[in-house]
Amino acid sequence: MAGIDFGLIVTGQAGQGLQVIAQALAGVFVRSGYHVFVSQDVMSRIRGGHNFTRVRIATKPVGADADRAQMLVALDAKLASLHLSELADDGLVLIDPDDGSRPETGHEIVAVPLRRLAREHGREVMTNSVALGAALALLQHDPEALRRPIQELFAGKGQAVADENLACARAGFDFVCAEGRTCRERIPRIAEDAGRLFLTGAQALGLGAIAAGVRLVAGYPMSPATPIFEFCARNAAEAGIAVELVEDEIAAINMALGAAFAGARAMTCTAGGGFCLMNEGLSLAGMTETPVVIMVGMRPGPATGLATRTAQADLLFCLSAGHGEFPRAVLAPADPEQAFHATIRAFRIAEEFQTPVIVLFDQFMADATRTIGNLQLPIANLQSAERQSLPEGAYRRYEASESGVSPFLRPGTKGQLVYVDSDEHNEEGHITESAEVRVRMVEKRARKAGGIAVMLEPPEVWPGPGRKTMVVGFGSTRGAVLEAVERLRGKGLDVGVLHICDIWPFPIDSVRAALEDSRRVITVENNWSGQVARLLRQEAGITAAGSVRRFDGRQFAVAEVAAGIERLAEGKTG
Amino acid sequence: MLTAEYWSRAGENAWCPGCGNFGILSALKQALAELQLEPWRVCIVSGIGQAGKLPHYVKCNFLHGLHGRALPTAIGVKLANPGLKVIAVGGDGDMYGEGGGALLHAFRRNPEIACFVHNNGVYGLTKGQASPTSAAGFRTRATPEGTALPGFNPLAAGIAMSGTFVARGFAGDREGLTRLMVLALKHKGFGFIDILQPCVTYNKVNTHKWYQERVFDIGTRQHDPLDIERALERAREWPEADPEGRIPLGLFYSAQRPSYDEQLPVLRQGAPVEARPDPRKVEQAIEEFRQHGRD
Amino acid sequence: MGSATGWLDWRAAGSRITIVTDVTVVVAGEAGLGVQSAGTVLTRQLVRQGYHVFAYPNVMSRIRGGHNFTSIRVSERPKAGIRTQANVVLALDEQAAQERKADLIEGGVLVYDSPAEPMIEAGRSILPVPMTAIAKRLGGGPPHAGVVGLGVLCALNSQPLRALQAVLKEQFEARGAEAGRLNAACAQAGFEYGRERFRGVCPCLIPELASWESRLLLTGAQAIGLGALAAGVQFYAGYPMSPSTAILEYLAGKAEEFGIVVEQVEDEVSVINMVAGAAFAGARAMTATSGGGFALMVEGIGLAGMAELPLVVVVGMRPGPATGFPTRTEQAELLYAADCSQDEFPRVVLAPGTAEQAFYATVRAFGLAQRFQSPVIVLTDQFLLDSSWTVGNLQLPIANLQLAGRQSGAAYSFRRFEITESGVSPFLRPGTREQLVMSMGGEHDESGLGSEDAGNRVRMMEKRMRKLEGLRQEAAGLHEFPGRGGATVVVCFGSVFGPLREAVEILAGEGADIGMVHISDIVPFPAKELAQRLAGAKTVVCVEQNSTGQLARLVRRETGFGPDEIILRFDGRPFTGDGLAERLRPIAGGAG
Amino acid sequence: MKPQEFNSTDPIAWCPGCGNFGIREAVKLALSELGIAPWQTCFVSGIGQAPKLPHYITCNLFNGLHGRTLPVAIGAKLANPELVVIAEGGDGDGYAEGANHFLAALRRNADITYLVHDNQIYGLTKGQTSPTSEMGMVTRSTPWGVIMPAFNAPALAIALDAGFVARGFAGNVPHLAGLIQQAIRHPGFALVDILQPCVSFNKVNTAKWYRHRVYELGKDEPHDPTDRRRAFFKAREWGDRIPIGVLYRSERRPYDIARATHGTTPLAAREPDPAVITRLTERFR
Repeated sequence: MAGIDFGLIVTGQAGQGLQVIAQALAGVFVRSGYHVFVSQDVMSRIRGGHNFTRVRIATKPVGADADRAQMLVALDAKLASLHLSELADDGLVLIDPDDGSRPETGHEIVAVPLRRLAREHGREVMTNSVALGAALALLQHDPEALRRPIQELFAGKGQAVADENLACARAGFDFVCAEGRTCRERIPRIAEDAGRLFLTGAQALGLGAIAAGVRLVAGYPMSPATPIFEFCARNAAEAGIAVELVEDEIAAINMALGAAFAGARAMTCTAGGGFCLMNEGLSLAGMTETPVVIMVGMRPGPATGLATRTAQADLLFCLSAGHGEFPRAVLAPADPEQAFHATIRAFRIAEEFQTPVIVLFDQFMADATRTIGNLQLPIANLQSAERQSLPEGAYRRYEASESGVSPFLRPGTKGQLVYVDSDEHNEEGHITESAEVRVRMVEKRARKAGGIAVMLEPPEVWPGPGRKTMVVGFGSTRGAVLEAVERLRGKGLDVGVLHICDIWPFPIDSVRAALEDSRRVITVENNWSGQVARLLRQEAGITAAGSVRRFDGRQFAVAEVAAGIERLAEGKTG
Repeated sequence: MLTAEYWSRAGENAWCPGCGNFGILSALKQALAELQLEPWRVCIVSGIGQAGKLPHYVKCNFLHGLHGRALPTAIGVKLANPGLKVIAVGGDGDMYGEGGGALLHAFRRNPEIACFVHNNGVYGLTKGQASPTSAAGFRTRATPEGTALPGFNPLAAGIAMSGTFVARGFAGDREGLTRLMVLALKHKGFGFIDILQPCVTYNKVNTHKWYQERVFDIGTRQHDPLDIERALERAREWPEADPEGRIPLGLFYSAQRPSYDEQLPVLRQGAPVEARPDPRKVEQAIEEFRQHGRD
Repeated sequence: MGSATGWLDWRAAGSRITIVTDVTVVVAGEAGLGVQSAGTVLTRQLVRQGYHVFAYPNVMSRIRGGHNFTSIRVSERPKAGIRTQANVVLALDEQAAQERKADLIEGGVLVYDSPAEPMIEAGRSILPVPMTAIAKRLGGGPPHAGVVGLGVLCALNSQPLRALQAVLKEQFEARGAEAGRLNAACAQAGFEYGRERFRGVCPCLIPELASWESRLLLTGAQAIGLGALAAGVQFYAGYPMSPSTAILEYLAGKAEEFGIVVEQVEDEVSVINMVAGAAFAGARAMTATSGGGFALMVEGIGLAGMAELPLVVVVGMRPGPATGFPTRTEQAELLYAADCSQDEFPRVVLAPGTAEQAFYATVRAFGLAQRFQSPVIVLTDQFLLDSSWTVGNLQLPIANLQLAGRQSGAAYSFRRFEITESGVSPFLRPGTREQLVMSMGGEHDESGLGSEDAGNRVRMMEKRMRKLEGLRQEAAGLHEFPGRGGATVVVCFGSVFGPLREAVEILAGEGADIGMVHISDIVPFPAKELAQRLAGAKTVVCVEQNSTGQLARLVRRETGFGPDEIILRFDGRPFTGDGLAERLRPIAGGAG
Repeated sequence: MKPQEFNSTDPIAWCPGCGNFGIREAVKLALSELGIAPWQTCFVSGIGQAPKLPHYITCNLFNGLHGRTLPVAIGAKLANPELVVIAEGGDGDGYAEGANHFLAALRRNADITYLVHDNQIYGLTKGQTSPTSEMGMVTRSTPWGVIMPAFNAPALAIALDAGFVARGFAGNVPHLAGLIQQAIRHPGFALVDILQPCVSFNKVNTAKWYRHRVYELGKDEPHDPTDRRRAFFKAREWGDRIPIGVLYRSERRPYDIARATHGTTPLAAREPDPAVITRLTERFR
C-alpha cells in the first residue's frame, strides 16, 4: 500500500477547543499504527483572534508540517479563507453553514451544522467534538477509535462531560456518513497499536529532568517554558520533587543555586526575556562552580517580541550571556527524543563539572506533539558527584585539581565546612585580591571546558561527510532540513546534512571533519543575521556560502527549505 | 467636551468576553473625560499580561513595556516631562510578582503618577497559574495541590511604606471605581488603586458574583484615611479570614507628605526634556579640572 | 654606614644622578590613612610643575586597612599607561614598604615611615623617615604622615616646595585654617628632614620645567561625566557599583546647576527601565554600571532595541564572573555587549582608549542614540575610569543632537514606527499637541499597535536592521600607529590603546616591523576596514585583558581573519607598555 | 559550644570601630548558646561590608550576589531542612536590590533567619544614600538631601503578618545575641533589623547618637509582641526614642517543607526512582 502522508488543518478562534480536535485525531491515528506530527499556531491571547493547528498523519516518521493539507476544518467559517493557499487542489473544507460565511473557493465544501448538532446532543461548547466526529467520518475511520482519546481528554471534567462529548462526536460522524461524503484519502487502521509514545517537546524536557533525578524546579510563568514547569508540578508528588513558583526570574535562578549548593539537583526554565534576568545568576553559577540546568525557550524578540511564536535568535546571546568568563555547556535538542536524552546529559554535565548547562529549545519544538519510538531510561543512574570519600583534613571547596573539578561536599556534613564565594576566592573559598591566585583560579575553572567537550553528543551527519553541498542547522530545524535534503537527494543533488544538538563547547573537530571537503556550506536557521553561519566562522574558521533564513515567528516548511537550499546550491548567494 | 467615548480607540479588543478588564477600561475613560484632560497630554505605561493591553484601547500616548517594569518606566517618563499625566497599569502578577520591589519603592518615592493594578488573582495570558494574590489553596496547573502561600496584601504594604493614596476598587462597581480613579489622577503624589477584577476564564473562585456579594464602600463607615492603624486593620479584612467576611473598597490611607516631583530641586527649573545644553556652563565645568599655573 | 653628622653621604655609595624624562612615583599604604589623598596631592603638584601625569590607583575592595598604592607616572610627553617598575616609592607603613620594594628599579629610592636607619639594599636606597613622629610633634596624626613624606620627596627629587604648599592649601582649604597650617608645617618639616639627611641621594630629579602650559587633570569617569554634560544629558538613573559610581556622583554634583534629573534607584532592572521611560519621553538619558549591573539591564536594552529608544549605557568592566574583583580591571564583556538580549536589533558599542577619547565617545554616543533611535553602549573599564589623565583641552563639539524631525501632519496622525528608507522613523515627544505616540516592547505595526502578522514582522525587522547601514557610515575609522604597514599587526580595543601604543613605540624603536590597530567603534564591527588593514600582515596578534580572547573570536567571526597569536592578561591588573613590549618581542622580533 | 569555636583565621577587612564587629560577636554568642556546631549552619550572604561576616566565622557559607540572599537561602533550606539557614546582608543589599525577594520571603515564611546590618548608607561603595537613610540626609548621590521617608522594614513585615520581627543594636551585643537566638529558634521567617553605626560614612547615626536614643522593649517599657497594632506603632517610632527588642511575633504556620518537597527525607539525600520514571513515560504511550 503506497505510503500515506495526510495533512489536516484545524482553524478557529482561541478558546474554541482546536487542541481537542487535533489531540483526539492524533490519539486515534497514533494508536492505529501511524506516525503523527502536530504543530500549533496560536496568538498571544486567551479568546478570539485566529489560531490553527496542523496535523500530519504518515506511515513514515515525520518531523515537520505537511507542505499541503488535504482537509481544512474551520470552527469559524470566516477564518477558512486564510488557509486556502495551503489546501491541496483536491482538498476539502469542513465548515458550519450556520456561521453565515462561505469561502469562495473551488475546493469541495462539506457543510455540517456543527453548532446545531452540539446543542442537540450536548452543549454548544462541544461544537469542536462534533467537528471531530465529522472529520473522522470524512477520513472513513472507525468511530469507536474516538472513545479512548475523548475519555482521556475529558476525564478531568467528569464522566458526564466525556460522554456528552462522545455523543456529539458520534452525531458529527453519523451526519457526514448520512450525507455520503468522504475525503479522497482513506486512513484505515494499518497495524495494531504500535505502542509509540506521543508527546510534546516541553513534556519530554520535563520527563528528562525527572528521569535525571531533578529535586527542585524553580520558575516563573513565561511562554513557551510554562508547560515544562506545569508538567513538573503535575508530577511533583509522585516524583518527590519540589516545584516552586517564585516572585521573579532572578529569584528562580538564585533559589535553584541555593538548592544545588545544599546538594539537591536543581533547574529552572524560562524564555529569552526571563533568561536576561537570570544572566547575573548564570555568572554566579560559573564563579561559584554550582551545578544548575537552565532551560531557555527561544521566541522572536527583541524584548517581548512575539510571545507565542518561534525563533532561533538567542544562540549567540546564550554563548556570551553573563558577565565575565566561565565554562558552560549549551545543548539544543530538536525533538522530544533528543530533548529527553539531552536533559539527562545536561544534568550529568552540570553535576560532574559543577557548571551551569543551558538546554536551548524554542516554541515550535516545545509545543509540537509527535510520535517517537521509545525513551530508554539512563542506565548509570546519575550518581551525584558527592559520593566520593570524605576529605581527611579541612575540606576546601575549590581545591585545585588536574581536571579543574574540585570534590563537591554538601554543607551540613559533620565536622566539615563549605565556603562558596561570588568574589574571586582562594581554594578555601575565602575572598582574595591576589593576582597569582586569580590567574590560578581562572585557569582552574577554564580547564573544565575540555572535560565537558568530551561528554557532548557529536553532531549528526547524514548521509555522510563531505557532500558537494552541506546543510548546517541546530535544534528544531532538524525535521524540515532532513526531509528537504532527502527530497533534493531524490532529485539527484549531492547534498548532506550536519545537524548540531550539543553546540557548546563548539564541536570544532567533528564540524571540520564533516565540512572540510564540501564545496559549499549552507546554514538553515530561524533568525535574521545567520547566527550559526557566524558561529561556524568564529569557532571553526569555515565561511558559509549563504543561509536559508526565516524570522517571521513561524517554523520552516519542508518545501521552503528545499527551495532555499536549491537556490543557494546553484551559486545564487543567499 | 470630551466624553468617555471620545477616549476610545478603534481596533479589535483581545480580551475574553465578560472580562473584568472591560469595566476598568470604561471607568478609566469616564475618569479621563470627567477630568477634561487632552489625550495628547496623557501617557499610559503598561507591563505584560492581559492588563498590559489596556492602553491599546485608549486614545492616549503609551509605552507598553516589560513585565513588572511599568512603574520605573513611568517614573522615568514623568520626571523627564512632568507636563504629562502619567498612569502605570499592570496585572497582579506584573505589579506584585515581577515588579514587587519597584512597587514598594514607588510608594516611598511618591511620584505624581497614578497606578492601577488589575488584580484578578491569577496569571491570565500564560493560561492560569497562581499569582501573588491567589488565595491559599488556589488550584492551578502550576499548583495542582493548591498554593501553599497566603495571598499578598498590597494595601497593607502600601500603608506600611507610608503611601499617600492607597485605595481599592472593584471592576464591577464602575461608578465607585471611576470616582476613585478621578481622585487618584488628581492626587499630588502616587495614586495607587488595587482593582479587584474577575477573570472569567481562569479564576472560578473570585467571580463577579463572589465579589458582588462581599464588597462594600468604607466611605459609608466614617473611615478616616489619615488614621494609619485603622487603615491597616481595614486593609486586612478579607473573606480568607472569615468566609462571610466583607471586602472593603475605597480610599484606605493617605499619608500627608509632599510628592517627589514637588521636592526635587531640579524640576523647579522646568521640564528636563526642555533643558537646552548651555555651552558656557559646560566650558566652566571643564575648567574646574584645569590645574592653575604657577603662583 | 652611619656617620657622625647623622646623615650619610650617599654619593660615596656610587648612586648615579640622571635626569629621567619618564619617572614613576608610587605612594603606598593602608586604605583610609591618607594614601589616596597623598597620591592626589603629589599628582596635582607634578602637573603644576608642567609635567604630563598618568596615575593609576591600585585599590582593594575595602574602606580601611589592607594595602593600596597609586602608581604616578611623570613625563614631558602625554602617557596613557603605567610602567611595571617605580623610580621612587613613598610607603606610609612597613607592610606597604615590603610589598612595593620589589617594584623598585636599580638605583631606585624607597622612603617609608619608620625610625630605622637608612641603608642600601641590592642597589636601592632604603630611606626610613619617622613621618608619624614628626607629624605628631607638630600636632598632627597618622593621616599627616603622608604630607611629611611628600615634603621629603620634594627634597629628594628637587621639586619646588612651594608647588606642594600651593596644592595642599587648595586641597585642605575647605577644612579650615588649622588643617591648612598643620599640613604646611608637615610639608616643611619633611622637606627640611629630606634636604638635611638625604642630600644628593635621589638618582632621578623631577625639576620644575621651564616650558609650561596649563592642562586639565581628570579621571576617565569625570571625562565621561563632562561628555554627558557636553551632549546635554537631561536624565541619569543609576545604582552604586564600582567602578561606575564615580559617574553617578559627578553628575549628582552637577544636577541642580545643569537641570539634570539624577536618580539613585532601588536596583539596576529599575534603572534601565527608568532610563527607557525618560528616553521615550524625549529626554537625553543615560546610566552607568559595571558587568554585574549590566547583566540586570540586558532585558531593558532589548526593550530599547524593539521600541527604538535612544539611550546610552556606560559599562565600566571589572574582573568577573559574578562579583569577581570589584576594584580591578578587565575587558571580558565585549561579546556580551555585542550579542546580549534576545533576538537581534541595531546597537552601537564604542570602546574609547583614553579619558580624552571617552569624553568625545560619550558625546558621539548621545548623537548616535538620538539620530538612530537605538541603545548605545560605551564600553570602558576600571583602568580607564579610575586613572587620572592630563589632557590638553576638551573642545566642545557641536553635537548634532537633533532627533529625526517630523513635518507637520494632521491631528492624531503620527505613526511612531513609520517605515522609511533609512529605517529611522520620525520621532515625536509624547505630549506634543494633538498627536499620540504609541510604542511597545512587543512586535508592532507602523502606528505602534501590537501585531502578530508575519508579513508585518518581516517588514519591521528589516526596517529596524536597515539602521545598521547608516550606523556603519557614522563609524570612526580604525586608529593605526605608526602607519599602514607592519609585518606584524597587533589589534586591540578600548583602554589597551595606551600600553600597546607604548609597546609598539619601543619595538619600532628597536627596528621591529610592527604596526598596531585600535578599534574604538567596535559594534557594528568594522569588518571591511579591518580586513583591508590585515590583508598585508604576515602575523596578526590580538591583545586583550580577558582569558578567552573575545576580540580574537569577534575578528574571526566578522572578517574570517583568524589572529595567529593572542596575548592575554586576566589577573585584574592593567597591561604596562614595557611589559607588553617584552611579550610582543618574540613575535615581532625587536632587538631586545 | 563556646563562641571561640566560631573564630576563623580570615583577616577582617572592616574599619576599626565598625558596628559589624559587635554583630559578629552577637552571632557567635547566639550560635554557641544554642549549641549549634559550625558545620550545622548555612549562612547565605550578599555583597557589601555586612555580608563579609560569615567569612570571619567558621560556618558553611554561600556568599552570592548583591541583593539575592533570600532566594538562595530558601533554596538551601528546601534542599536540606536540617541546616540552620541564616541570610545576612546590608540595608542596600536587602531593602533596595533585594526588596522584591524580601516581600516574597515574608509571604513564603520559610524557616530562615534574616540578619540585616542596617547602617543607613552604602559603605563599600563609599557613601551613597541607602533606602534607610533619613529624610534630608546629604550623601554623595543626593547632595540635595534625601527626599523620601526611610524604608521601614519592620513596619512592612508586621503589616504583612510576618512571624517574627525584631530590631537590635550592634552596640548592645548581649541583647542582640538574645534576639538572634530567638530568631533562629523561631520556626518560620525571622527578621532581625540591626541598627549598626558606620564609622566611615554615616556621620549622623553614630554609636553615640544611638546610645542616647535606644531603649529595650520588655525592660525599659512593657511590650506585648503579639499585639499587632502596638507592634506596628512601635516599629514606626523613630527619633528621640528608638525601641529595640522583639517587636512582633505571630503564630503564622511556617512554610511546610515536607509538603512542598513531597517527602520527609531532605531533597539533597533523595535518589531518582526508576519505577516512577517508567510510569510517567508510559502515560504517553
